[in-house]
Amino acid sequence: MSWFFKSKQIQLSILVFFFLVGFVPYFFKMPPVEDFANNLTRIAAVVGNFTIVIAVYSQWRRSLRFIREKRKGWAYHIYLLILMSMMIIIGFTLGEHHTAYKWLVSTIVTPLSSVFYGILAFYMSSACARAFRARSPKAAFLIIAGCIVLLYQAPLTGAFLPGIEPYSLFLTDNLGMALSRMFAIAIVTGAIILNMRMLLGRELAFLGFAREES
Amino acid sequence: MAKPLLEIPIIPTGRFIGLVLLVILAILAIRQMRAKKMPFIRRVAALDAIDDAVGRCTEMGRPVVVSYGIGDFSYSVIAALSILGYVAKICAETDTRLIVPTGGGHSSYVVRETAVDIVRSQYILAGKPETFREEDMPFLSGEQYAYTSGYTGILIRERPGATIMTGSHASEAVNIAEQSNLVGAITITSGTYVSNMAALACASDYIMLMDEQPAAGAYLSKNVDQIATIRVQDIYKALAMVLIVVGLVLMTVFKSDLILRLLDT
Amino acid sequence: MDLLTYLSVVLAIFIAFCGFTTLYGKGNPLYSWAEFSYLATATAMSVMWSWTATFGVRYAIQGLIRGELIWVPAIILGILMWFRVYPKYSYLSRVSIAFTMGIALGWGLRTSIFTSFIRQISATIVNLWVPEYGIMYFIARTTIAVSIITMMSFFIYTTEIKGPHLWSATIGEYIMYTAFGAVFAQTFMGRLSLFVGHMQDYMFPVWKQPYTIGAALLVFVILLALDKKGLAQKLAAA
Amino acid sequence: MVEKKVSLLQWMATYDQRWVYLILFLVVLGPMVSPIGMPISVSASTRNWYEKVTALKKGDIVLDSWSTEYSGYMELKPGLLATHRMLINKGVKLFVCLGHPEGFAVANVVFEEELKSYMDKHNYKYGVDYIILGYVFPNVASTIAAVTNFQDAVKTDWKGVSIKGTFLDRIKTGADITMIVDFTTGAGNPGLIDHIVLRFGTPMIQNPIGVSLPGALANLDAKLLQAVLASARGGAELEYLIREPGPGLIMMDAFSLGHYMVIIFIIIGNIGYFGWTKRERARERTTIR
Repeated sequence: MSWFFKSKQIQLSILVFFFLVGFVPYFFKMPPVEDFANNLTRIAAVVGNFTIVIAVYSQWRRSLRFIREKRKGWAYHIYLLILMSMMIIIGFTLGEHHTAYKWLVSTIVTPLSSVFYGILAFYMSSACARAFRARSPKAAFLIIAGCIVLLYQAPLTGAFLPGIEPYSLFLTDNLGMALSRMFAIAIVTGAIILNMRMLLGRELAFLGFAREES
Repeated sequence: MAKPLLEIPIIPTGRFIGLVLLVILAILAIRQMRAKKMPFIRRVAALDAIDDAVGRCTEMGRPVVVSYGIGDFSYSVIAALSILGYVAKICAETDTRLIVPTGGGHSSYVVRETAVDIVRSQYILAGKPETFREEDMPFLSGEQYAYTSGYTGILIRERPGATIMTGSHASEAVNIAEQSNLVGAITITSGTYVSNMAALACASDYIMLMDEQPAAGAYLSKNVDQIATIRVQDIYKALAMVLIVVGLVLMTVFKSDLILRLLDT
Repeated sequence: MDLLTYLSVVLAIFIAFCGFTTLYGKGNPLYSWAEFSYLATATAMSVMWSWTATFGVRYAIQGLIRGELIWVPAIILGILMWFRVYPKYSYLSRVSIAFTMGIALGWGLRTSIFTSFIRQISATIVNLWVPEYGIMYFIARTTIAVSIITMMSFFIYTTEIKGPHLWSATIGEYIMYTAFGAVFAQTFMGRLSLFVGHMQDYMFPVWKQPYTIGAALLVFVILLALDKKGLAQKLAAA
Repeated sequence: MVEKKVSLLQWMATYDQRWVYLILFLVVLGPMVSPIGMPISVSASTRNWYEKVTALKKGDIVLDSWSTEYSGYMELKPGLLATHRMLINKGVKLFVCLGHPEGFAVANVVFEEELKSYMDKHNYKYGVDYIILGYVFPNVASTIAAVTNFQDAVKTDWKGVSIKGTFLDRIKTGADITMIVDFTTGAGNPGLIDHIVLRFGTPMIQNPIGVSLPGALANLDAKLLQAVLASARGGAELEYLIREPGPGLIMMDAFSLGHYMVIIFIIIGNIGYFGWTKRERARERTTIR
């Protein structure tokens, strides 16, 4: 039976088959196939959730190795494993809506998630302060446009410089939008071609075939 | 929506032209794959910079950090996995340490396994399976910003010589690029949406713009048949330009919505 | 407010500022503590979600118990995925990957040509001159069309850029940089609102203010002291 | 070691980035400790959003999608709260679908703290007027499954309680939804437009974070979206329009100052660049010659 799992052709056929099942019913009226495809998406969603086990397993293994070999900072790994296990146990026994679980979420997860998201404001300002220098005419255009929009966006500006609105909106709504649109058009063809290469068996690294071939 | 040019009974309204475009695209791609002669292709600075960046890490004895994003299999992730494979190959050959932060999204678990496989196989192919270290591909949870905190933690501690961050990174990309900059690493990135790209263009040393990323696998493979497919991308861009120009002229001068109707067919 | 909530708020403020120490640019134990706490809890949450999500593992098992056979292949494919960890049998997981990937590609490709190609082109095609909309409308619409076309010409890779193409590509490049500036500013607005919103969460109600400012100062002083004594990097995680 | 004296121009060109970080902290925290109360103006896009929400009728079913983690909620909060005040006031039926697991925390805060008194005032009840479905949209696959056969895919609410017998019985497919209101950090759910709007023609309005704004505007222009509320600033304007001051208006002082700070740093950087970096480079070139 192992030939079935090892054969590159068979795996590729599976890929192409399920691709077609999802793809074709959109273009031709065939309700039974569409229903079948819908069910397959539910299966795929479940399959994805199974893989968390491997990811967590590899995290455990990595941390255990740190602890066993007493590498720098190994104590943090002990802390990691204990806290993680504790929370998983609470989750499975008491449930996600229990106070203890919610307490951990609101004390650790929500503030830190906000920190690492909010910290972007700092990185954006430093990137801006560092990169917005008129090294070339192109960069000068970037800076002028950036500053006009920045000025407009400060709500106070509207009060003493109302004339800035049309210029800023021209930049964001027309140029910004044109950029978005060009991006969408350019990238989709690239993406489709890439998918095409995969379906034709050219970019198959993702199935892990290189190893067997060696 | 404009009235379609024609209705075909077995095809839902408005979907015919999409199908036609996809079929033509497939045919063109297959034709291009048979190409024998290397086509002209403009240099992509960000991709060419990869070799130098990894070389710099080897010389300085510093690791190189590569990531492929936090999302499900999408074109950008697949392209980034090709880049990962390419870097892993150089790293395996030159004994440069490779660190790949993984995780970051709930749909990225499957991708993680694939990435591990890709890197491991490059070490096997280079004849050095014993130098592959899976612990250098840490799983940093399935939560975007926990991943980011882990990622920036790695950058601060390991002080890599280069960070190659491609694939489906979202808002955390600027976070990582700036931190990478702060620790003095050469930063090569790509954006998957416009605002990200604008910010990364300022924050990184090299950036893959627009469709340079999906073309990366083909570009780096240096295979004639793969590079030739990039031409199809250009043909479709040209097609888009022609449709827009003709459509605008017909609409404005002749008050005809022919192109709109064609597109809604 | 009960003691638990109070503790949670104060601890959250403190751990948040520990997280901010990454801005200092050097490894330190405060950051490592925040980082590992976050990694641990976030991973635990990931596990719980994979179990309880609408299409999570529990959902499939419950469905199977109810006798819905659709979940049999789902569970088998899911378990096959686990063989990834045994190098000897890892090939078993390929079926699952090929399956998930096939589905993702099929559903992804079927609409992208419409949303990202056809609809974007047809949205650009408008009557440029409508007398009642005036000259501004004409300028705006023409700018959009010209910008798209010139920028796109800059991204043609497989022909040499010369002649009129060079002109168009150069204009396109300038427009692209101008647009980048505008988009960057918009992005900055988003990030700033996030940070301001986050800080607002810590500054209101007003009783939180002394804790927030205190935590910020405390973390800053500890960080400086550790760095001066050379302990910051030493006590950080590896 | 003798430290070389750094001229002002050189400092402007080469200053430590951490100054930017420190000053940003100060300009954001400052106005919160002592508010200034700067004036603001209302944009056309916010008015459009206001009109679209106002046009909804009592009893309409709205898919209320929150593709945001807790951190993104910080930015969407003003728009989200103000819009929900309008929706509750109108008596629209809402079913909240979370596009991110942390949405649970957001839903807790919004419905059990922020809007509680407002809902009580309008007698807006869980199970009758609104239902929280939980993390229904972890990925595109599940979005598709949920909107093609809703009754089969979704059976319980976020706490595992059956949704039989509620207003959700009226929903079979995406076509039965009156409107989609999407609050998104952009990373959430691409399936809504692809698989509901395009397929069933359901109108959709979106309050994205600033980062996703250009993409949202392109979709607005392509008529895939009906209205766009821009980031927290749009939220603040909406608060102003509905005369319900909230978090958005409080944010605006820090918001203005943050923007001005960056502009000042850009100016400083450029003075440094022309006054020092460029001259230094010119000098280097002459020395080499």
